Amino acid sequence: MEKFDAIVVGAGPSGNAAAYTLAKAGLSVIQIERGEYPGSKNVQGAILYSDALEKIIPEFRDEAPLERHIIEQRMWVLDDDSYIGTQYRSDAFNKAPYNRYTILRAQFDKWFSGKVSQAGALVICETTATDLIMDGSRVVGVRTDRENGDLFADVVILADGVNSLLAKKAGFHPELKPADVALAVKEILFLPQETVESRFNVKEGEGVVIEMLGKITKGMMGTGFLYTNNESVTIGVGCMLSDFKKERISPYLLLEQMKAHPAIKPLIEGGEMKEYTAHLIPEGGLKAMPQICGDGWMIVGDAGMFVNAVHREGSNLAMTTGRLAAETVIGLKQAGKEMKAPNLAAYRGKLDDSFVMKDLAKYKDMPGIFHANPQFFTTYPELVNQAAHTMLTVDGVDKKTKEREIVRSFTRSRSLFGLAGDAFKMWRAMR
Amino acid sequence: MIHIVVCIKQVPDSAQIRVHPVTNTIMRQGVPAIINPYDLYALEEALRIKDKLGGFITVITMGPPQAENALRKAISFGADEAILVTDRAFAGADTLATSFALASAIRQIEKSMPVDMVFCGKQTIDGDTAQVGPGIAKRLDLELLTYISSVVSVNTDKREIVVQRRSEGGVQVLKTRLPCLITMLEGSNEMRFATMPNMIRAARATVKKWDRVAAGIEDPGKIGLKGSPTVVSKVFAPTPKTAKAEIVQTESNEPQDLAAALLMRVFTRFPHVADEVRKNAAV
Amino acid sequence: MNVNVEEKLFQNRYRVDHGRPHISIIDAAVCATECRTQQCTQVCPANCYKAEGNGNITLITDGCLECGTCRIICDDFRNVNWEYPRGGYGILFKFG
Amino acid sequence: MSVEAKKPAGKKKFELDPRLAEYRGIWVFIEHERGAAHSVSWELLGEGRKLADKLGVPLAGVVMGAPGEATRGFCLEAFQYGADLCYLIEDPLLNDYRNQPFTKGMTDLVNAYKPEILLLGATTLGRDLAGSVATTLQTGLTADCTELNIDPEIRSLLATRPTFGGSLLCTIQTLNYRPQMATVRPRVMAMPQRDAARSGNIIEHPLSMIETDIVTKVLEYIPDQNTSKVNLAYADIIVSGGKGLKKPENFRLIWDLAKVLGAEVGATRPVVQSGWVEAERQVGQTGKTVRPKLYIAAGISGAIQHRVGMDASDVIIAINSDPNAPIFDFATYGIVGNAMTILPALTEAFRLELAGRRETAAA
Repeated sequence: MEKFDAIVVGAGPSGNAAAYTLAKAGLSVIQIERGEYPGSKNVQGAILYSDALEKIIPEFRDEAPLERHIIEQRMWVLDDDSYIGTQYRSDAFNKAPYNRYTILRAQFDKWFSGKVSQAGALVICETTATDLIMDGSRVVGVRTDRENGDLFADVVILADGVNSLLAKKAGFHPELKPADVALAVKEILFLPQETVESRFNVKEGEGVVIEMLGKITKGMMGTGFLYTNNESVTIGVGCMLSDFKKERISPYLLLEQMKAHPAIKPLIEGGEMKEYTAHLIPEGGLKAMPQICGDGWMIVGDAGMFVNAVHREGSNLAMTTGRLAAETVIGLKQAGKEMKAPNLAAYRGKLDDSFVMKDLAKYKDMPGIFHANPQFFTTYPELVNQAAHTMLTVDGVDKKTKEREIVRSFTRSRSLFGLAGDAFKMWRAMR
Repeated sequence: MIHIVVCIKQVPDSAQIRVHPVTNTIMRQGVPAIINPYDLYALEEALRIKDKLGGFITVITMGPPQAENALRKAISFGADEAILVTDRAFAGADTLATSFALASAIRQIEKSMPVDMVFCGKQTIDGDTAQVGPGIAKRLDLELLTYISSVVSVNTDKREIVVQRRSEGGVQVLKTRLPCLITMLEGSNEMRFATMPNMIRAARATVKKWDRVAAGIEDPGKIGLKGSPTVVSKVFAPTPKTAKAEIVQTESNEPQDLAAALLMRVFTRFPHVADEVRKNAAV
Repeated sequence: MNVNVEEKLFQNRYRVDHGRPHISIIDAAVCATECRTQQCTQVCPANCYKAEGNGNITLITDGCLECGTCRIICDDFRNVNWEYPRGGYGILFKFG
Repeated sequence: MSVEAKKPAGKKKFELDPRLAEYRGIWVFIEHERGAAHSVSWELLGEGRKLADKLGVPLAGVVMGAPGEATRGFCLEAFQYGADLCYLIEDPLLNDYRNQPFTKGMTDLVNAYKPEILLLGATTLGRDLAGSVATTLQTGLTADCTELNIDPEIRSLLATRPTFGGSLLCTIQTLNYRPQMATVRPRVMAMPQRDAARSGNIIEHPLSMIETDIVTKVLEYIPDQNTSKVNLAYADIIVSGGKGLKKPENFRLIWDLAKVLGAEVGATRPVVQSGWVEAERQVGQTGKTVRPKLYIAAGISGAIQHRVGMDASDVIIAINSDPNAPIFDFATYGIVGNAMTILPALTEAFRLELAGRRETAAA
């Protein structure tokens, strides 16, 4: 069997970014994808962040399948049948080159993979990588589920997604814990293009994104989302797997109840459901991050827990880690250096210099804080909604009394000391 | 050395086509293209003959440029060469025009290597007409063997073949001479799981592209819409069956009475079912 | 509110690898006798794990969405053998 | 015969090419095997009668077979099912079905007597023959039609058939080619009343072919009854069981009923998965698709994944203890009750009915 400069396992954003960058630099690359074609096994909300892709394929806007560029972001805090929220819409977002897009991953990944093949990489689909091939402690190749399917290369880039089976089997990191990941379920609902545009008050190509938290997660730590695509909307909800395990709530029931919420139901009315998907999202942040490289191997994307959950950013970290890993390999190749751990560690340096490690470091305590403080997902949403309701109901009660009532509702449920503690924790976690 | 040509077609995965229940419009979003499932049984049978007797397999399809993916997949299973017959003039072809085009292409293939057998799928899941196979056989004067459930034996010296053919009440065992055209019955074999060397060979293979002229077709009147006697005048969604079940009840609601009442209603309202039950039970 | 997850899964596109389920319960007795919570029967987004009422759990992987939830939440007994399906089999997302 | 005529552009008034006007009359191919005619031929005569009356032309049966009483008997039966006349080719070469002689016989008849419409059953035999005849005559053929009609204005056949796996229907016309050919699946058209008084004349025609002309030989015929293979796809009666039967032992009740009815046994995915029956018996999206005359479903909820495999059955009887089980939304008849008690009662009822009938027949 011939030997390659690099094997990339997986054709999601991180795998494609790595394979494309390597192939562009003239290295011999083979990429293994278990789906029928790249994208048929990949799930995401899905928002594309242009800056990460611009650094890989600057002219992507001319040919990539993009749904809508986002001009409005809504943040909702939901009670049982109400919500209070903020909204940011800017005409600046309506000026090309657009910053964020909604995409459909099955079509987008297939397009990206086409670029990877054009760049000269060998893309082999419908093939599942089952094990890493080791020579002592060094990774020398990948075993696949095909007859004489052992592949060998100087370096193996693991882009096989959140479950990261290969790294686990090789003992590079332990099994994920329920508190490290969130389980999200979502549906895509098809509506005529004009209906999407009239319901969200946008013109052709313009998109709206709604992020939600509160009662829709029934006390579990999690969020919901609603994204507008060209002629469909995607609606989903995700919570920490540890909470799902404890509460034993069925995710599809959670989704169905969310779709029935009075604020959401009219936005998706008459939509034709064409796909129901589920996916795990790395939420552990910096503290759950495994070893990211070793002799003959590197980890990129979700497999390395490279997700900034607080800002719901995943695909940009994936593409950036894929690119940086590839650039590290190219540097070593040109310098004639071995793909050994000490040399590959340069990858960590590149990550530290980039927004990837900076953001992950900034929010490293956030998962812990939210875990310990479910009130951010139950009590506060309720208090904030009721406060708004009290203030906005004109019933002859004087405003001073109303204010006192609102303050008492907060102190009664969280006590003065609790409120101060919560504020301090949020401040420290955001610092 | 036996030379087998296998005709395949790239079709939309029709199981994914949905009709919008309210607007009754055809929803095509997210319907991927696949190799016509019936053709995989034909390709697998050809590959098994090649495994046993040694041979060369040319796989051919008529379709748009993206049909190249279907041919690459056929190579990954073990086909040796792939030819994509693609030309705007073929658009709108019905089965008669399609069999004309494929037959001429196969005649071109014969110029470089004589063809012993042609394999086709029983039908396509988008057309379901099962006429392209017979059409090619007639034009190339090949023995036509349709609904074949198994190829029993192939004798290249005597140029004879024995097959089993599915008929309504049983199976015919037929013997005939090469060259012949075979359409395979679904479920007669199971497509192999390609080896890695073949997957890599397929990814690197070049697929020959023939336009109308290269496929040996001079008269454009014979292909595409012009060469097609049949014309589709309307496409529409079937009216959904909404009648709910007639619940059988008797005053006693005892099992024996319910069973008797049910049997009476079925036998009176559906005499052909009653005949079938009596005919079957008498055996 | 009860939800018919089968109607949802029917909209998805699958290529079932007949006779080769990619996930299996390692020791059925552990589910029946030791595991009290049986959270897999509630949390699996495709409802592949069904409680038979007598403590036993049956697993049908045809509708599996390959998310990995069952492997991770069965952390008390580690009783799930979880692999990806053969290449090209299992769930095939049309939109993703 | 095909005539080069310019394609009718859009809604422009279409006139049939005069040279094709001499093609008159509707033909139905009478298919038979092992001495028995296939019922689809009679269904097509019923449908053909309606079309012939709309066009005001004769309806003819086409019979090809080995010389003898049986072959002629098919002509007489054809008259009783509505044919005005029969074209008959009797020749020893036509004893077993082989494509070459049957195609030659049919094309010779068409070129000699020029029908405007030729209908065949969409059986393995009918589709094999229709494909090669249509190619030989260079005319249009629409397969697996579910509805046939006539556009009176231009006298053309409107053939409607499923497309894209049945989720859609399309209507197809063969404008400037004759004959207009179509195949129809068994049990789609209604079976006409048989009128023993009807008769008609037979027009004989030679095959003019010798055995050495024919390359393919029939070595042997293996009827289905002799093979032990599970044959759900071709079964006329199926009794299926689901998890509602609770225990594998209760599946015996399904086998008991099936034996009395001479039916095949089917099952749902969960039952096959639990190992109560073998995988070949699974009916549904990931199993077999069946179109029996009678489908009895006991303890089956009727999930969509099962429904798509069996809802084309003529008559569906559903037995389920849950009154709002989805299967009651599309079954023909339903009994809300415990399958474990209803099934034995049904088995007994059918046994009495069949035993009773056999006595009167015997008496």
